[in-house]
Amino acid sequence: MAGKKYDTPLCDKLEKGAWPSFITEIKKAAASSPHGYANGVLGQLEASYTEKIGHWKHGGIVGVMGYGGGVIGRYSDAPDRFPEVEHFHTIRVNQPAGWFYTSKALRDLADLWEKRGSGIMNMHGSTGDIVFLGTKTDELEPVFADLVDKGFDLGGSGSDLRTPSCCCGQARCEWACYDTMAMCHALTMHYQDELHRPAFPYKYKFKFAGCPNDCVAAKARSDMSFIGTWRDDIRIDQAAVAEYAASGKVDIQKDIVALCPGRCVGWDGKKLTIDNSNCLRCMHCINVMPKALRPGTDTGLSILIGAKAPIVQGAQLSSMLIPFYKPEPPYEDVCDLVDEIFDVWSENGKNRERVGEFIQRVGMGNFLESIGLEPTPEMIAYPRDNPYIFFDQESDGEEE
Amino acid sequence: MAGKKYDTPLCDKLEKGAWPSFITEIKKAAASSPHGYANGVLGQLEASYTEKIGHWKHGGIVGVMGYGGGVIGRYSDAPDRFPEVEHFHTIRVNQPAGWFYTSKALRDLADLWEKRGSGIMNMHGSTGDIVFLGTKTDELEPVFADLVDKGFDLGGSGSDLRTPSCCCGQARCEWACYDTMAMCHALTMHYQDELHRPAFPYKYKFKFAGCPNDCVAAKARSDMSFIGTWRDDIRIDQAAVAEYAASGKVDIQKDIVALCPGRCVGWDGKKLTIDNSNCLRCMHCINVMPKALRPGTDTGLSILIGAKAPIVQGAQLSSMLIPFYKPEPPYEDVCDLVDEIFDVWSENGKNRERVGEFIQRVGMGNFLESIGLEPTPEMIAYPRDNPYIFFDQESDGEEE
Amino acid sequence: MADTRTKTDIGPPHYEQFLPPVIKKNYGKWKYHEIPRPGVLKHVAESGDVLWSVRMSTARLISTPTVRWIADLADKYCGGHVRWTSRNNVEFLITDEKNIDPLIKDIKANGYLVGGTGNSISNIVHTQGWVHCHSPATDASAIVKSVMDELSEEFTHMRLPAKIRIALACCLNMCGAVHCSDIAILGIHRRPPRVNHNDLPKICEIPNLIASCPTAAIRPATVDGHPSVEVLKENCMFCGNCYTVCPAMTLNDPDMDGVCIWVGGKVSDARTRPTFSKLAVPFIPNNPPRWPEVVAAVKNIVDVWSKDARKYERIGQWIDRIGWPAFFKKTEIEFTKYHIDDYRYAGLSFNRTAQQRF
Amino acid sequence: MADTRTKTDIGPPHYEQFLPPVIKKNYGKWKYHEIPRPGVLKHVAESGDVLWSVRMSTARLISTPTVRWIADLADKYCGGHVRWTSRNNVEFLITDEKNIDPLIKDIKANGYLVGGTGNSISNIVHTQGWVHCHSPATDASAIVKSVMDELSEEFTHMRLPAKIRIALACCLNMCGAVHCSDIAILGIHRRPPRVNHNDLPKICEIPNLIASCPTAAIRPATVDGHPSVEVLKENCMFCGNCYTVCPAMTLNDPDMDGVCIWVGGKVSDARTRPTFSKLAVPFIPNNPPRWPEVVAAVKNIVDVWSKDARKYERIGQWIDRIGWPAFFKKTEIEFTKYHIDDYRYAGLSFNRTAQQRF
Ligand code: SRM
Ligand code: SRM
Ligand code: SRM
Ligand code: SRM
Ligand code: SF4
Ligand code: SF4
Ligand code: SF4
Ligand code: SF4
Ligand code: SF4
Ligand code: SF4
Ligand code: SF4
Ligand code: SF4
Repeated sequence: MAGKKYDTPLCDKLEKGAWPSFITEIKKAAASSPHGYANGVLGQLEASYTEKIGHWKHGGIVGVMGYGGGVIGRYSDAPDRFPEVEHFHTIRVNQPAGWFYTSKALRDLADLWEKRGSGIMNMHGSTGDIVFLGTKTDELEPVFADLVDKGFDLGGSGSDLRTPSCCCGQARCEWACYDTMAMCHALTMHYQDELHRPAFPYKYKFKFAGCPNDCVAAKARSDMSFIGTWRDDIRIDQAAVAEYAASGKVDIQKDIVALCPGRCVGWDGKKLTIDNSNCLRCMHCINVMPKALRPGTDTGLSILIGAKAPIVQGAQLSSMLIPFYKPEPPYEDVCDLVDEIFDVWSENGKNRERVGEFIQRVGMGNFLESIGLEPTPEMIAYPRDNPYIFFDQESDGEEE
Repeated sequence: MAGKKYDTPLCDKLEKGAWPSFITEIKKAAASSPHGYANGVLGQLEASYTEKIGHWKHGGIVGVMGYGGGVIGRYSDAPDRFPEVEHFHTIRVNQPAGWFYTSKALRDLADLWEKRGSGIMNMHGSTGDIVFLGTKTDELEPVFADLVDKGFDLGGSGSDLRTPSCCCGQARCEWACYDTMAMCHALTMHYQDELHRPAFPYKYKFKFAGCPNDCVAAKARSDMSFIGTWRDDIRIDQAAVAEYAASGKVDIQKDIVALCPGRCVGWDGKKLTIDNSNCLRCMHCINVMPKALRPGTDTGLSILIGAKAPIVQGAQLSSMLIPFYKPEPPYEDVCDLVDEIFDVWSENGKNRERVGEFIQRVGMGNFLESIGLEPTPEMIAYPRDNPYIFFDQESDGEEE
Repeated sequence: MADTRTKTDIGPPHYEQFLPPVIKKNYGKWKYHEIPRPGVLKHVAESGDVLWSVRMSTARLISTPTVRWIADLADKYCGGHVRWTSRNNVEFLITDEKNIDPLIKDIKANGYLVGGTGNSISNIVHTQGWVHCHSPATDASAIVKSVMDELSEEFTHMRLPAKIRIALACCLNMCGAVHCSDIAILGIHRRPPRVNHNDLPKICEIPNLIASCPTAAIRPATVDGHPSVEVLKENCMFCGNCYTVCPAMTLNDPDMDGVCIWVGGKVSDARTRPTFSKLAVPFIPNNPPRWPEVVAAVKNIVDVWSKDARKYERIGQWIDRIGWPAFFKKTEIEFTKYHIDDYRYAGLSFNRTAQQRF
Repeated sequence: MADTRTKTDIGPPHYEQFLPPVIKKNYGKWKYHEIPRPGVLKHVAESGDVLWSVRMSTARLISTPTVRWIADLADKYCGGHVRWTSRNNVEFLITDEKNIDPLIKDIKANGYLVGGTGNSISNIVHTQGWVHCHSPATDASAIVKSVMDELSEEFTHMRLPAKIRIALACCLNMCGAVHCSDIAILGIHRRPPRVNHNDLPKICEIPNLIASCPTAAIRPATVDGHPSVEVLKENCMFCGNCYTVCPAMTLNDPDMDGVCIWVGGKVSDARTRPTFSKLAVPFIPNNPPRWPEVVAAVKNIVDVWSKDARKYERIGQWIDRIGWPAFFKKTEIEFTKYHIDDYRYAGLSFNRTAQQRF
């Protein structure tokens, strides 16, 4: 354990209670670390709790050679009081798809980060990266070298493609309608340059969920959301349905029929029927009776576009772009579509304008034209309710 | 019959068919009129059908002494071709509440309009007025004199209070939760000055419907919509319910239980139950079984605000302002509220800004403050979903 | 300041003097109603009194002779009492049931229809068009006549799943409830205003004019020495607001003007909340005097809906259930980029879910 | 242009090397799952093979010693295989059922919890706060710790009507899915940026800065000779976008900063479409280190919901059923003008219907 130890009565209050304590973690890091970062951060946190304000300065541009992203520069605004964290840069390390690890890989990461940084990390960042919290500028290249050595690379930051992430999909879930991990990994590899060298108007995120349950919150957090779905009929095992009904655990009428948004489930006390033409692929009935119901076998994915947080024009959820696509490695047609979008958006997007805001500004109709997609009713919740139609002015009376 | 007769082959095509023909009406007027207006209008209409374009010029300001509204000036853009309609002004006559007439009143109106105008009228205009279509400027004062003589007055036009209208309410409908005709007439009389002398930023409309069925489309078309409702329980006549069920005309499960938006109707094949605390006062169940169900007896009205057509910012439906009010002639407290709104809006509204657009521009919270109403959750469909809160800046940390 | 003539601001006549005795007696005391047959309402009062209302179609545009004829019928069958409805139908108010049949006979003999009650198609709320207004992109009365000729059977019967309320407005000002109708027919311009540079300086205030444009498509310009304006065509959405404030900006154009069709709106709160109409057919050229393409388009929507909808499902609720993709498929209406909103609230109309039917 | 070192852009390690044999064998061939007890998932493959996943809470912020300890447990019970979830829990992947109990014993002995499955409250997705970021209006980890201490019983049980997904973000940038969570805790500033006129000219581009403000509250100004900017306080909505592009505009303030609480959002398409969170509590001052008022406010919402909601009704759907007035009544949260939207789409949040409960 190294570096001056600060008196932290307020922090210490956060070690009590049933939930794992991040303060305890920081102290563990301090105890095992050859450096003083962890103690410094504790001291500064104590100051923040006392003064009700953060003590980090606006990050400057730091990074590793040849990369434009992956590092978030961070400096204390009170280096005199907390010299250990004068520098406290974050390194984003691209996680393996699905967040699976071996004990060896974990030890590699722990060893190198203990050696070269604070020993504090996030498993994981909200985007999905392994986040190394806190080191100094001149450690950045060495950390990078060690990482590459262990087979890891940096994730995204700034106006680039951000680190893609996915649900565990077919690795552990019976509902995965496509191989989320394979597709996430393939696109991550295909777009390494876009991921490491920011050249977009703003950030761009991919997220892959194997079914509409969306266990990576793709629809809320990714500029491009790949959501598994199926076209054919839900598979029903009537015997298993009967078991659920008998078990008393499920009240099929109340819990399923009444809650089905497609109003397409029937139950006569013996047989469960589904009008699949009205099924909305919402997953609910399957979620309630996993042993009895399964998605169909003609599976694939929908591509939705534009989700983002509120900055600047307001938050958005992703909206339907491609209702159904059968993914085939190496996913060339998806990459072609993505490239089209990157081109149009990079060319015409304003600084700090996410693709979702770009589409709203230029109009979805124009956006579709520019990327060469036909408009379809699946893309909208409802047609326009205002009469302000920007008719093409070349057009003559012969439109209909 | 007077004035030159035009050859109207296209118009004549509109005399065929099962539906009453407006062309036939115009010809009837032409035949019985001492003037040439009707023939002129037929001739000009024929020209419009031939040339696919209207032939009326933008109206100028014409009217009767002391009034700023009630007349829409109209001139032909082809007076040389259609001299009979060089002038073709419209006079809006305030209809009696509920559009009830005696044969005598109808004959009075017909006689005076045949004498002084085209003999063509609308029963009624979209706002509700009796509309006299077409006379010349120097007939305006005489028409007005004759009207007053017969006990009629002009309606609204321009930036004034428009002619209020109402459903037939308690005169003929068992569901009227308040006396729409009495309140419509009382407010029309109370606001004669606002109705006849435009002094607002833009038009303002009152409409009165006796229940949420809204048979005057108030929620879509009136800046202030008075919609009848009730607070207590729906009255049920179980015997009559049984009759409907027996008759086979109504499938209570399908037609009512399944369609109730409050999901609060129960039916066990014998007894109909309603959880009135979840009833949304939507009227549906009552509409389906008028003999069995009736609104409660603790009746009154809701006041909604802001409906309008699309010009300029887009159409709006009225939104809840006063969830429940027990109307008592002479409706002083309603008039106080209306006066508050007129003041704030006239003071701060932009030219051609309806009150609904005004509220959206200044923010409902600020609008409520300015008219002295407390905000309540009934006024919104859902609370804000964006974090852009304009906190009062006087405020200190002690808000909650 | 009211003017000085002794009699002004007298307001409308008091309705009471026009009410038949049965209504005066049972005012506010009606118990229930039935619709024994199309166009005939039977209202029963708590007192047991009965009022029969016979509903007759009109063209709304009506001549003084016809008004007198209605007065005559009122005298003959209704003790001189009659009313109009909020959709421009006439209601004859009868207390003696025996008068119903002869009245209906007289009505039909004169070429008018009885109906519009219950789950039917009632009269079309409409506007002035080429009969009286200055800004129409189409006519009103002629289209209404042509459409109702085609749909008259649905006025005289009550065989539809639910009510259909049709409205027509001849320009984007939408006089009426076009924005909230089951089916709406709307006149629409498609050419930016032509500027009359001679009149403009004389009759319009240029700053007001510029301010009137919601898309800022109008900017000041000097045309051969005179102050005037120019229009940025690509910013123009043909709303006509500039014309309303300045007559020197005309949008009317024989070839570019026409009609669009909207569906799924409503006003009542029954079952579902009031809803706006949504765009179904972006454009149909004007084809006077009978607009056959418009008539066919409306008929098609009515037919598809009436076959497919469940009882009490108005057009909007029917579409809610089957989804917009199915609506366009079943009606065979082409979906275009014009259907996708690109105005103020556009983003909210995007389909932000993975839920879909296959 | 990639740089010249031989090894760059290698990307993440391929996931396959990290998968346990049972997953490699049954990849894409899972048949169904059960949740035999809180925190334990049983996935059964078509082959009949079974995979047990034991879910363990973490603070997300984790130290190298703890990472090693997890690696040790993985070696001891899981053949060295482990994963993290999208909500920062650890999942130990077990093939031998006998290992479950001893593993759970070890986990508890070390002060960690097992749970977060099914209808429970799982880990809180959160952000950096005072631990690492420059723009927080509040801390992240300390609030998460305090709230989860209070709710830990709901992590270790599955007795709620439905899932509750809680997220926290420490400023309006909303790193995470705060905008679509059942309950969201959001750090918020309430004072317009203070302008540091000395640094500003040196470190910021004034045109970019002015352009960054969505409400045009920033305009150029000259302060004792130097070019700088001034803020129109009344136009400022405290979004912080100016600060992101220019460090000389600080919003942080010990007295004015705090948190607001949001409810009713979701991401899944199960039953209802994805939905945004809506404002429940506009402001609670920062009260470190344990924010008791925030903990109480969250607990209150969880309690009222869990008593009142029907099975499978997430918070948003529960409110859909009972209505917002009932939500505010039952939770006793005060309704203020701040709850009424006044941003871009404000008008659409007004209650445009006469439908209401009494
Ligand atoms: C580290 C992380 C939070 C965490 O603790 O997990 C993070 C941290 C920051 N985010 Fe974020 N964001 C992180 C995930 C997100 C997410 C969630 C996601 O990616 O799934 C979002 C919402 C989704 C989205 O992209 O919209 C998110 C939306 C933002 C925004 C608003 C973007 C917008 O369009 O609204 C900003 C502001 C900006 O970009 O300038 C932002 C900006 C930032 C900055 C860089 C601060 C800034 O203003 O420049 C933060 C650096 C903090 C630090 O010192 O490390 N961060 N940020 C997450 C990245 C870790 C990782 O790589 O795994
Ligand atoms: C006569 C009438 C149509 C009809 O045939 O029935 C009518 C006719 C005109 N309306 Fe209207 N409006 C008529 C009811 C309506 C309604 C319906 C209602 O009042 O219930 C509306 C929609 C509801 C509303 O008020 O929003 C309506 C919304 C407009 C608008 C758009 C207002 C808006 O805020 O969006 C305009 C444009 C304007 O005000 O400049 C307008 C403007 C006009 C003008 C004055 C044309 C103009 O630009 O100045 C039209 C004069 C036509 C003429 O030559 O007579 N008229 N107008 C209706 C009045 C008759 C009566 O008094 O009974
Ligand atoms: C006479 C009239 C009121 C008036 O004072 O003039 C009227 C009268 C009645 N309406 Fe209406 N409504 C009248 C216009 C309306 C309007 C306004 C409009 O059409 O512009 C609406 C709103 C339409 C909308 O939602 O877009 C309207 C929505 C209703 C409803 C709700 C229907 C629904 O399911 O949404 C009912 C209930 C029903 O019909 O079961 C109703 C029911 C009734 C009842 C049964 C009320 C009663 O017990 O007397 C009356 C006979 C209805 C019938 O025709 O079968 N009335 N009714 C209007 C006749 C117009 C016409 O000539 O066709
Ligand atoms: C492990 C994980 C995916 C991963 O790759 O990491 C996962 C795994 C499963 N999810 Fe999930 N979900 C996971 C995050 C999510 C998320 C994302 C989030 O929370 O940010 C969502 C969207 C939440 C939302 O809608 O806001 C999510 C929405 C669901 C749903 C839909 C629930 C609903 O009714 O709305 C189901 C279905 C269910 O639980 O019945 C589901 C079901 C499942 C199943 C049962 C799928 C399966 O058959 O294996 C898995 C076990 C669920 C359980 O915990 O009971 N999973 N799941 C994530 C665990 C997070 C955690 O540690 O708690
Ligand atoms: S998103 Fe679907 S496929 Fe992926 S883990 Fe969740 S439930 Fe399984
Ligand atoms: S998946 Fe959803 S929509 Fe389809 S049947 Fe099941 S519950 Fe209904
Ligand atoms: S609005 Fe209600 S009260 Fe008035 S006529 Fe229609 S149904 Fe009757
Ligand atoms: S009025 Fe409407 S909400 Fe109330 S019980 Fe009847 S159907 Fe249900
Ligand atoms: S809709 Fe337009 S054209 Fe028709 S009457 Fe109204 S203002 Fe005139
Ligand atoms: S029509 Fe509308 S958009 Fe076009 S110039 Fe005139 S006001 Fe502007
Ligand atoms: S939410 Fe704001 S303060 Fe928190 S990490 Fe993200 S950017 Fe930083
Ligand atoms: S905080 Fe937002 S609103 Fe306020 S000045 Fe900065 S950018 Fe503008």
